[in-house]
Order: sequence, then C-alpha cells, then structure tokens
Amino acid sequence: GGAATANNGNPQGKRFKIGVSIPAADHGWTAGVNWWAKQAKELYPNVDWVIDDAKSPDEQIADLQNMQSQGVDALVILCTESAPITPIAKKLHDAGIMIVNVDRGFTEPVADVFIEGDNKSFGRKSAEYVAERMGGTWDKDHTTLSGAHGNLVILRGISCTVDDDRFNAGMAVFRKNPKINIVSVQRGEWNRETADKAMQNILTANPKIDAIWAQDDDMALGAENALKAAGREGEVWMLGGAGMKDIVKRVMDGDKMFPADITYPPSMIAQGMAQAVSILQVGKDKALQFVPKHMMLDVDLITPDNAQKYYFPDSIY
Amino acid sequence: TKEKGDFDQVELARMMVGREIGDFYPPKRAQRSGEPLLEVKGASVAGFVQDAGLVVRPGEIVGLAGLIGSGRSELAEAIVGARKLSNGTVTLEGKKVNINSVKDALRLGIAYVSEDRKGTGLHVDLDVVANTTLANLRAYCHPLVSAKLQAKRTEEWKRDLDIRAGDLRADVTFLSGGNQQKVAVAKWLDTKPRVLILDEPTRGVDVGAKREIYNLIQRLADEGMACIVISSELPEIVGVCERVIVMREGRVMGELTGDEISEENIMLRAAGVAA
Amino acid sequence: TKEKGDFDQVELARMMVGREIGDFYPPKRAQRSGEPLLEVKGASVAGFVQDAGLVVRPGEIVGLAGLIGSGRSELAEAIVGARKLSNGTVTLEGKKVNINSVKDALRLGIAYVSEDRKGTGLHVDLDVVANTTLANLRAYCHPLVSAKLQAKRTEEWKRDLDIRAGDLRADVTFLSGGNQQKVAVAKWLDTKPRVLILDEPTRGVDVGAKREIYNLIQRLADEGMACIVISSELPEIVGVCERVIVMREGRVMGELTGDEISEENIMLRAAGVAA
Amino acid sequence: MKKFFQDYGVLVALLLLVVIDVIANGWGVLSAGNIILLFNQNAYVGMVAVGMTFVIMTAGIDLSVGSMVALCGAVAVLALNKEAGNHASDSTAIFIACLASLGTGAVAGALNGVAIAYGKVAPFIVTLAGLAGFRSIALVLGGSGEIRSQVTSFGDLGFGGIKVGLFHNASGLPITIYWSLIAFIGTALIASFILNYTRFGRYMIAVGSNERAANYSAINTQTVKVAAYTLIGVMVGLAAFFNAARMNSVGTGSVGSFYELDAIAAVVIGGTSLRGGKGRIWGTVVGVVLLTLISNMMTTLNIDTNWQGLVRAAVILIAVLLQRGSKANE
Amino acid sequence: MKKFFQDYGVLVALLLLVVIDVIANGWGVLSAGNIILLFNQNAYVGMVAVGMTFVIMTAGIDLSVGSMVALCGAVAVLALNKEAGNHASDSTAIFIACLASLGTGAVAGALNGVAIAYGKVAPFIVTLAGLAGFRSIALVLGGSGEIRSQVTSFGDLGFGGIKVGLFHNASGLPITIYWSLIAFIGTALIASFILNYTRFGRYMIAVGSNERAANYSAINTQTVKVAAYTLIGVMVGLAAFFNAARMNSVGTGSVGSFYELDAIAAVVIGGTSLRGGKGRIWGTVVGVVLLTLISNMMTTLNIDTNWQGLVRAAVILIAVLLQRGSKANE
Ligand SMILES: Nc1ncnc2c1ncn2[C@@H]1O[C@H](COP(=O)(O)OP(=O)(O)OP(=O)(O)O)[C@@H](O)[C@H]1O
Ligand SMILES: Nc1ncnc2c1ncn2[C@@H]1O[C@H](COP(=O)(O)OP(=O)(O)OP(=O)(O)O)[C@@H](O)[C@H]1O
Ligand SMILES: [Mg+2]
Ligand SMILES: [Mg+2]
Repeated sequence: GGAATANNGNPQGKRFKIGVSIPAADHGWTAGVNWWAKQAKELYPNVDWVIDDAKSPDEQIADLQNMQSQGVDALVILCTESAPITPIAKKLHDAGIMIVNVDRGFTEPVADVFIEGDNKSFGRKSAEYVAERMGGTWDKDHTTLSGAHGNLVILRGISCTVDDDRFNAGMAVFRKNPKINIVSVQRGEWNRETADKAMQNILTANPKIDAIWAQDDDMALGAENALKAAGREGEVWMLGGAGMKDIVKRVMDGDKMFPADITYPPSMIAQGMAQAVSILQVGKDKALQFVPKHMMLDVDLITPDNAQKYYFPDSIY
Repeated sequence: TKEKGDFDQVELARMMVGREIGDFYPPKRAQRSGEPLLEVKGASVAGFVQDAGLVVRPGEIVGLAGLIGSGRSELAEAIVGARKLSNGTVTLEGKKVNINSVKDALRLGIAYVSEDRKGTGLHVDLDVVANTTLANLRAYCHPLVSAKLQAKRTEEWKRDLDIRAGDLRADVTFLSGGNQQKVAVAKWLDTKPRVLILDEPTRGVDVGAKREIYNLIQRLADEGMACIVISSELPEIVGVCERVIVMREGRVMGELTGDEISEENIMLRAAGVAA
Repeated sequence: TKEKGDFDQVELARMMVGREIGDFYPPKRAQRSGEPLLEVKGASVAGFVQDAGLVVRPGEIVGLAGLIGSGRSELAEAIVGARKLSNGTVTLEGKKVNINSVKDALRLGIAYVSEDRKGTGLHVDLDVVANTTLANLRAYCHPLVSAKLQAKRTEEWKRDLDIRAGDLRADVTFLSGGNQQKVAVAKWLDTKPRVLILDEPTRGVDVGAKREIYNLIQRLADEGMACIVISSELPEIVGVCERVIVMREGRVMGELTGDEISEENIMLRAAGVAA
Repeated sequence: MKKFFQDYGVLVALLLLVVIDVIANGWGVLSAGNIILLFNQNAYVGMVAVGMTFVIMTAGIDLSVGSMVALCGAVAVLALNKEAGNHASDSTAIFIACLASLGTGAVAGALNGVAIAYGKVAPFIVTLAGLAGFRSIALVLGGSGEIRSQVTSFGDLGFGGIKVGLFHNASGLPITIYWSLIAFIGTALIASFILNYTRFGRYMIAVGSNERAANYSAINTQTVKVAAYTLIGVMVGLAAFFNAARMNSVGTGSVGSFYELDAIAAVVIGGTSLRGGKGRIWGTVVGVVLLTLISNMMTTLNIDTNWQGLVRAAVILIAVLLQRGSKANE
Repeated sequence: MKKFFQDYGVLVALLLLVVIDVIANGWGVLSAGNIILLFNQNAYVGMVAVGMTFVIMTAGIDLSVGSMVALCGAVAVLALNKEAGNHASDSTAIFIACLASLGTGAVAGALNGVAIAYGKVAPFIVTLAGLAGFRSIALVLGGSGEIRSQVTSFGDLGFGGIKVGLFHNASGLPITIYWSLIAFIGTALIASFILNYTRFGRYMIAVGSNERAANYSAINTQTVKVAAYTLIGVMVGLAAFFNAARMNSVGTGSVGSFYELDAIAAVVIGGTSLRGGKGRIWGTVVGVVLLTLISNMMTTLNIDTNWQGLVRAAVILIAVLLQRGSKANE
C-alpha cells in the first residue's frame, strides 16, 4: 500500500495520491479556498490529487472514507465543522494516512501538521482595533487597552475552533472595556444571507449602534445590506475580516463604513497541500522529524495606509 | 312549500304503488324520422367497446340499455372525448368530426352527464354556482368572470329545473342526490348542447326527483334536443325512450322501436339470447 | 364454464322478463318467533336518525326500507360503531352493550357490509385475499400472519360464495360489481357474525349475481344468522324479507310482516302517508 | 363563532401578536417605519408564497422554489455581467437580467408542470427532483461559489424604492418602500385578480377540487397545471431578481434555502388547504407577515433566536387547528 | 417486460450504475471493501429511510426526521456527558445515551403521530412544524452550537464494528462492518418482518390504501398511525445515536439537515408510492444504496460534485417513470 511506501521515503519517485477535503464554497472565503486548491493542484502535476468539497460534516466524512478507499497517501483537511470530523481524522491517521489540517482545527491533536491562521491574534487584533476606534487608549507600556465606550454588535461564524479562538480573544479585550455595551452577539455563519437576516433583526431591536465587529468580510457585506435596508448605513462602521478584495479596495478608498480590515488568506490551503507533497517526497517519518507540527500564520491589520499592499484585483477573493 | 312537497309525495307513492306507469312516466312520444344529428359508426374502445354504432335525430330520446359492464358508459365517454376511441367515426349533421377532448365535444354541442356524480360529474366541494357555470365558463367572461352573471344564470336554472338548494353558495355535497343530478344536468344544459347524453340519470335519485327528471328529458327532446339515455333500470328505458339500443359485452345487440320496446325484448338481447 | 354462464343468463333473462318473482327470489320464508338477538331502542344519530328502534331474531331476515336519505345507513353505521349514537340503547341477547367502534361490534358478532364498496366497504387497491381476511386478521395470527392460511380460507370463501376471480392475488378493483360485493360479504362472514347488516347489497350488481346474493342471504338466515337488509329496491325488500321496517326522515314509520309486506304498503309509509 | 375562527382565525392570531408586541415594545412597533420594514423583509418569500398558493390550490406542491431562486438569480447575474461586459448601459443590463430571471423561472416552472401534468408524476416527487436539480445547475453556473454582479447600480436597485417623505425611521431618515415590496404587493394583487376574475383562476380551483371532474367538464387540466407551475416559476424569478439585486450577487449554494418551507408554511397558516380546491391570497399575505413578525418580535424581545423554530411550529399548528373544518382547510 | 421494469426497474438501474462504475473504475469497485464502505456510509440515512417507508405506506410523510436526528443526538450526548460526569462507566453512559436517543425519537415521533391521528392535521403540515420545532429544541439544548461528547470511547463506537479479517481495504487493513451498518441491516430486516408477518404491517397497508375502509374493517386507524410515526421516531433515534458516536459530538444546527429529502428520495426510488397502501423495504434499501453509489461514483470519477444534484434529480424521475403504473407506485 501507499502508506507503507510513504513511510520509507520515495526512492523510486512513486506517484503520490493526496486527498484534499474542503468545505463547499458557501461564502467568499471558502470560495477562495476552493480556488486556491485548484491553483495548487496545477502546481504539482506529478501528484494524483483527489479534491472534493463537502456541504456538511456528513458529506465530508463520506468524502474522507472514499479517499481512503482510493488509497491516498496523505490528506489535507479543512473541516466543515471541527468536532464531527475529528473522530474520522483520528481513524484515518491511525490507518497510516498522513494528515495535514488546515485552518479549522481538530478538537484532538490528530493531525501530523496543523496550519492555521493565528485566530487568537486575529481576534485580539480585531478587538483592539475596534476598541481603539471606540475611544479606548493604551496604557503606557502598550499592554492594556481601556476606556472604550459605545454600542457594539458582534457577529460570529460557524461553530468551530476558529470561531471560538477569535471570539474568546476578542472578548478578552472587550472585558477590559466595560463601557463597551455589547448589544447583541449573533451567528452569521460566515455567510452574507445569514448575517443579513441576523442584522435586520438586531437593527429593529437596537435603535443605537456604533460599531459592528463582523469578523468576516462576507458577514460584513450582509450586515451592510441590512443597514442599507433599514436606512441606517450612515450611523455605523464595521470591521470585517479575511481580506476580500472588494473590502480591501473600500478600505483603500477611505470608505467610512470600512475603516479597516484584517487578513486571513484562503491561500493557506495551498500551503497545506504544498506541505503534504514535500513531506511525502522526503518520506513521512524523516520529514516529520523537522517539519513543525503547528504552523501559525500571523494576520495583519489592513488600514488605508497599507491597503495597497493587500489588494490583488485578479484574485478571486 | 312543505305542504306541496308532502302532497307530491303522497301522489307519487300512490302512483308507484299502483304501478300506473303511464302516469309516472311522461306520455309516450311518437317515433321521429328525419336526418340523423349524431351518427357513430364502428366505434371501439380498447377493452370495453367493439364496433358499436348508433344514430340520434333531433328531438329523439334514444335509450342505451344493457347489463352493468356492457360498455355503454365507455361508448358515451368515447363519443365526448373523455376516452380514446381506438376505432370508428363520429358524424355530426353528416360531417365527420374529430373529438379528442371533452372540450371538442362541447364546441360541437355534445354533452355528457356522467353516471358518477361524485367522481366525475360534479365538484362536490364547490358551490352550486361554480358547478352550474363551470362547463360554459367562457360565456361568463367578457373578458373577466362575472360573478353576478353566474349567480343570475344559476338562479334561472334553479327555477327552471326546480333545484331545491337553499343557498346557491353552499357546496353541492349538501344537496340530495336528485338535486345534485339536476345541477349536473344544468351544467351541461348551460352549454346549449344539441346532443345530450345522460348516464344513469336517476341513480341515487329519489322517486319524486326521478319523475321530474323524466319530464325534463321529454321537454328537452320536445324542444329539439337529441337525447341519449343510458340506464340499467328497464322500466325507465321502456317508459322514457322511443328507440332503444341494447348492448352486450361491448357490442350492439339490436335496436328496438315502438311496440318492440319492452323489458322482455331488452332483457333477451342484453343477455345475448335474441338479437 | 362459459357455457354454464351463458345458460344461466338466458334463464335469468327469461325470469326477469316473465316477472316470475317467485322464481327469481328464493321461496318466501315463514316468520320467526323467539327471543330477539339484537334490539335497538330510541336510537338517534345527530342530524340523521331520531328515536329509531328495531329488533332482529336469529334466523330472521328483516328489511329496512325507505327513501334515499331516510337515515337507514346512518342507523346501521351507528349500530356497528362506525358513527356516534347520540342517544339510545343496543341490547344483544337481552344484555345492554356499548359499541363505540367497529371493533366492539365485531367482537360482539355484529357485522355491517357497507353500501359504498369503493369508499368504505373494500380496499379496491388490495387483493382479494387481503380484503377477505382483513376484518378477522387476528384469526390468521399465531402470532405471525400466515399467508398460507389466508390464501386457504380465501379459496374456501371463493368456492363457497362462488366468487369469480381468476387470481386471488389480483386487486379487487378488477372484479365485477357482484364479485366485489361477494368479497365484501366474505370479509364479514369470515368474522363469524351473529348479526349481519347488508346495506344495498345489490347496488351495481348484475342480475345474475343479484340472485346469488339473495340465495346466500336466505342460506345464512337458515343457518341461524340474524340478517338486516337495507335496500332502496322495493321488489328486493318484498322478495327477500319476512319482516320490513320502514323509515322516513330518520324515524321508523312502521313495521310490516307477512302479507302486509307489499310495495304499496312500504311506499305509503316511506312517503309518510300511512303508518 | 367557530365559523368566524375558521375563516378569520389567522387575522385574529396576527392581531394578538401585534397586541403582545405593542405591550412589550410600546407603540413604536406600529410606526409606519417598523411596519414597512416588516413588509420589506418578507417581500422575497412573499412573492414565492403567493405563487405557492396557486400550485397548492391545484392540489399540488412546489418544493423546488428555493433552488429555483438560486438558479434564476445565477442566470440573472450572469446575464447582467455579460450585458455590462458588452458595454450595454446599466439600465439595459438590469432590464435584461430581470427578463433572464423571470424567463428562467418560467422555464423551470414549466418543466415541473410538464412532468406533473403530462408525465403524471406526483408534484411532490417532481419538485423534490427540482429541488436537487435546479440547485445543482445553479452551483455549476456559479462554480459552486457566489456570482458577483459587476454592475453597482444593480445593487442600488435592491435598496431603491419610493421614498415616503411623511414617515421617518429611528434615525430620522425617510422610509423607503422598496421596489421588491412593491413587486410583492403587485404580485399579490395580480394573483387575487387572477383567482377571482379570470377563467384560469376558476379552473385552478376546479382542478384542485377534483381533477377528473374538471376533465369531464371540458377543462384542459394539463394546461391549467402547467400554467400554475409556470406562474410560480415567474414569481420565483421575480423574487430571485430582487434578492440578487439586494445582495448584488448570488450565493448559489445558499440563496433561497428553505424558501419552500417558509412559503408553504405561510400558505398553510393563511388558510389554504393542502388538499387543493380552495385558496386565498390575502390569507397567504397575512401568513407571510405573521411569520416575519414572529422572528422580528423574538429579536426585539431579546429571546434566544433558537426558540424561533418552536414558536413557528406552534403557530403553524394552532393556525391549522383553528381553521380545521373550514371550507378553506382540511 | 414493462411489468418487469415496473417491479424491478430500480434493481436494473442499480446494476447499470454498477456496470458503469466497473467500466470507469475497474473491478476494484466490486471489492468487498468498497461495497462495505458504500453500505457503511449510508447506514444513517438508511435507517431513517426504512422508517420513512412505513409512514409513506400509511399515506403519510415525515419531514421532521432531519431535525429529529439533531434533537435525539443532542439529548443522547447530553445524557452521555451527564452520566460520565456522574462517574458512570463509559459503557453504562453509552448505553444510557442510546436509550435516551431512542426514547427521544419515540416521543417526538409519537407527538407527530398524535397530532396527525387525533388532531387530524395533514402529515405534511404536522411534520413541517416538527421540522421547525425539533431543530429549535436541539439548538436551545446545544446553545446553538455543537455539543461535544466527553467520552472518548463513544467516538470509538462510531467507527467500531465487526472486523472482517478476510477482506482488506486499499491500505491493507481489515475491513470493518460498522455497528451502524449492522443496525441498518437489522432495522431493514425487522421492518421487512413487521411488514410481512405482523398484523400491524397489514394494518399500515390497509390504512394507507383506504383509511375510511380500514376504519370500517374494525381497524383502529389512529393507533396504527401513531405507531407508524413512533416507529420512524425510534429509527431516527437509532440513526442519531450512531451519527453522534461517529462524530463524537452533535452539531445541533447542521446535523441531519436534508435527511428527510434523502430518505424520501430513497423510498420513492425504491418503488413505494406516496399515495400509500403499498411499500417495499428492499426497494428502499436499494434506493439508499443507489443514492450513495451516485455520490461515491461522482467522487471517484472526479466529476464536479456540483453536478450531483442534477444526476440525483434525473435518477429520481427516471426511477419513478419506470415504475409508474406498477402496483407499488403511482
Ligand atoms: N369487468 C369489470 N372490470 C372492472 N370494473 C367493472 C367490471 N364490470 C363492471 N365494473 C364496474 O361497474 C361499473 C359499470 O361498468 P361500465 O361502466 O364498464 O359499464 P356500463 O355498461 O357503462 O354500465 P353502467 O351503465 O352501469 O355505467 C364500472 O364503474 C366498473 O367499476
Ligand atoms: N340531505 C342530504 N344531505 C347529504 N347527503 C344526502 C342527503 N340526502 C341524500 N344524500 C346522499 O344520499 C346518500 C344516501 O343517504 P343516507 O345514507 O343518508 O340515507 P339512507 O337511508 O341510508 O339511504 P341509502 O339506503 O341509499 O343508503 C348519501 O350517501 C348522501 O350522499
Ligand atoms: Mg358505466
Ligand atoms: Mg345510506
């Protein structure tokens, strides 16, 4: 079998088979992931890629099993949801398949390599930006931010480690700013429609909103729709996330609604795929001795000043 | 009009009792001659009818007799396009016509009042007005449906056919069998047909209403309508029709006119003993 | 047995023609005396029946006559628990019984063969075996349903009632009206009832099968079953029953026995002229 | 009394909810701004529900509407971008996108109708297949992701409408009655008109009440059914067009999800029977408003939105139980 | 010939797909490993589909099964964690979780059944309400997110089963027949047994074929209906239990979504008529396998999964058209 060969390196230059299981492109960021996965596939013509997207954990489990039955040597997995995919990943790992986990982490350490954006940093940096803009000030050694005030709405994503990390890190910042009145926390599931609906209802209940931490650019666009629908787009600004090119453009153009954004590149799937290839080529056992088990990609705040650097008009996302 | 109703019933009961058929059924009419209005030749319906033919003249009441399952309904349904005629020709006023749907038949002036009131004859969940004006709905549109005109015309039919319905906006399911039958007949008379086929017109109908229906059929014929009456009740066929076609197992076994029309002669043909 | 069938029909046709009622209907039976098996008193069904009562003795054939809509079916349905009895008592062998469902009636040995074969009497989409054994299905379970036993018993009923069905595994919808009726009767006879209520047992049934059904009713009565026959056909009531109860607008208008039983007498009561 | 509830129970329920809303949130909820917002929110499902009333009246059902919204939207935005790419003016491009959406809806609906009327397959099954199939085509068109419009003014259309200078919202801005809301109201009015004043309306009722009898009454039942499904398709196309404008894009994987359930719920709450043969457009409109009001109230009362489904379930059941036995319901 | 297709068309379709699969992917697809995998994957929807066959046979429908999967799973995992928290042994906790799941399913199903049988509300409406209501309760239980099991061996159960030493998968490991698959097969066998050998089975058919006539034949139709809905509830509970184990958690917002559509599709493809009165369990099982095979093949053939819905729609329509006019279908 393939797994055995992989364990002993790749002296004969055997063709590897690598499965890539990612969520369906139900919003912009995942669409970016799908796009980048296809890009990466073209970069490695000597590898047999099996790329499949899934709409639900059910489907992803089935996809992973199908990949196993096709004899893949490695799997690159971006979970639809974290917990449900963990047991199957564990099982596949136990069966000798090398696993690279990207972005949404397993709830147990079953991956050989885990590549994620630094979501705690994402959450902290986002919250700090929000708090600063809401009147918060740093203490003298720039460790604590306090004194911010106003009405804030928070939108959350799909329930998984990514969302938990971002939210918890953000809340840690907000807790130090008791005058920030968090008027509502709703799940926008990282997509435009759900965020739109959630925001519409938040708006009816809350006559005064100063800012929205939308966490994701798709959710931000959904929230903007709801604001427009209520004729209240003038009163609020918001911070999305992930660096969708349209939003970056608006930051660059000095749009009042989008004073900033924060990166979280969907290209990390390509990085995961590249990792998987290089590990297999070296030989799994050897490679895993030096390849870091956990790679964290830091995230950057995009402001009108530096937006040009993050604007890629030809990218899909 | 409770008293009147009561009186009618007494009279009717006596009639039935005395078997004064001459009184119960309308007076026998003379046989008509003249050009046929509707002529069916060599009609077949897969599995039901084989090579059947019939002729009706304006003003004539033709009976279609036979045992249950002898294919009379199927023949009638095929004539009006509710069933596929696998073979045969239909001629109207000497011209061959193609009837592929009930709508075609309606346009040509051939109407069929079905034997199965609840299943195919009426919309029992709809009101009297809706039922009465359904087949001829086009006539109530210029171009929008005029509910007023519908109500007016239905009121007229109610009076004309003596339909006993308290509320014309009540569902027909609440009417008695006889009155339901009258609504079904009204629906088709409203299309001003030249040929009217009545299938078991008195099934599930009370004695009183039965007699009214016999009178109605005769009146329509007198006004020049060509009527075909399908019935499994021999006295009815004998009492109402001036010409009788007898079917058996999908085939026409014979035709009786004038004095030949008797329960005996019909029965012998329906059973396949005589032809 | 095509020849036999043909011969039967000829004979039947002649009978009908000659109105040899004495031959068509089974010989008149003597009136029974003895303790009542089933007794209904002061029965009311909201909107349909008011204060109606009747009595049947073992071996008796009681007719329930009346115009359509006179509430006979509703009374029968209330007796077997298919309808709510709003008032009144049912006594079986002198003991008052409570019947709240058809199941209760079945347990007590009262069976009702409905007038509406397609709607309530049979499962026309199921096969003959399933229909015949449905009401008494419990008897085919020890504890699992024995298809073999079902088939065997159905075969017996087929022979016994002369049900003409080629394939007992074919849906009953493919049977003729008369044979469908026989299946419905078999279903209830299979529950070994002591009281059998037949509602319009010959509606939509051919002459030949009609006669068989009359013979069957008499045979059952002779074996001691108490039979109630609801019918709108007066000759049938007169020909088959030795006692007749006449209803009108939900009330019992009178009871006729022996020579009193005539179409005339029934009609007068059904119309409310005599009592 | 019972009859009153059977006929107007849904109105009573709506009134009751409004009273609760006023008690809980003050008179403000009855402000023109809030009411128009409420209607604005439900315009999309509303249009679909009006069409659904028709097919349910013919004793049918359409489970495919949600996927059809995605398909129509995808075609509309693709057409829009193509026209814009061909240097058509914005308004021309938008007009063509609208036609494309309506046309796609009409074709998809007609396909359903033909399979039901001529293929003689149960509506539930045909439109279940449509639910899978139309979404699939939309996903293929969208490369499984979203299709973004390249015409900014298309997005503006989603928020354009008639500004009502008289009324102002909480922020003091004049209220806008969106084009989508106007389309919804127009759709409902036209539907009522069709139902009450045209032969087609009567024919749909006759087909739903008893198809065989309709056939025997010289009605071309197949044409009537195809027309009913085509009509809901057009209404879905309209809803999809405005929905796409509002998002200025179409998320082919998610847009329209569960529209079928919302629409059917609204129709049923409104007192139209799934058995067919009876239906009322105003009931459906009230049903749509009722459902929107519930979700609106749950937010304003700060009730966990997770409870929303349970409240919705209760409302559906109560509405149907109240109306049980009425002419309009089973 | 026509009759043959009507009765066994679904088998022919399955065979055809298998032949295509073999041509495209080689004989390997017929390996025991692959076949068992196929079955392993569809066990969850399979159990639900078997229960669905029952309710559809009674001329009913159950749209609430997907939400019920979430509800049962949520209750199961909560019970599991509570027991584990009370220092019960893992196996005790798992056993109690299983009972909790089955019990919740039974209660939820019985509620549906009572509303349908005694409330006399159409099954479509009642279970539409259930679809909204059960999901809502699950969400409330899960705080809108997922509930994670704190018992590792529960997760192991999800991929545990009987190891078949004879067969090996591509990686050379012995094939496992999961417990869930065994439960599915058991469910199907028991269901066939109930259908063919018990009074209850015959009564369901009688009720579905003609409810009034069943009533007149001394059948307590209300009990039969409540039992049928309770039964599907139990099967949903079983599916939910194994599904929760496999994911060692329950995503209350997403788990079970669209199970109702998959299950109904499988039943319909399998030749059971939505009109009721006829049904076959083996057909449903074949339907489930067919649907899984399609998605399996689309992956192995590297076809864009977006096309899957369209293929599925085509299969549903073709299956129903082939079987049209058969005793089992309408
Ligand atoms: N062989 C049979 N197969 C199926 N149904 C039959 C058969 N014989 C009689 N019937 C039933 O009897 C009814 C009447 O039969 P059919 O319509 O074929 O004959 P008909 O000559 O038109 O009789 P009628 O005048 O009573 O309508 C039908 O509704 C049908 O259900
Ligand atoms: N006033 C009425 N309201 C509703 N239906 C009626 C009425 N009168 C007669 N019918 C119809 O006639 C049929 C017979 O009526 P019903 O059952 O009440 O009386 P019955 O005495 O039992 O007559 P039968 O012996 O024909 O069954 C019913 O099926 C019903 O549809
Ligand atoms: Mg007939
Ligand atoms: Mg009756």
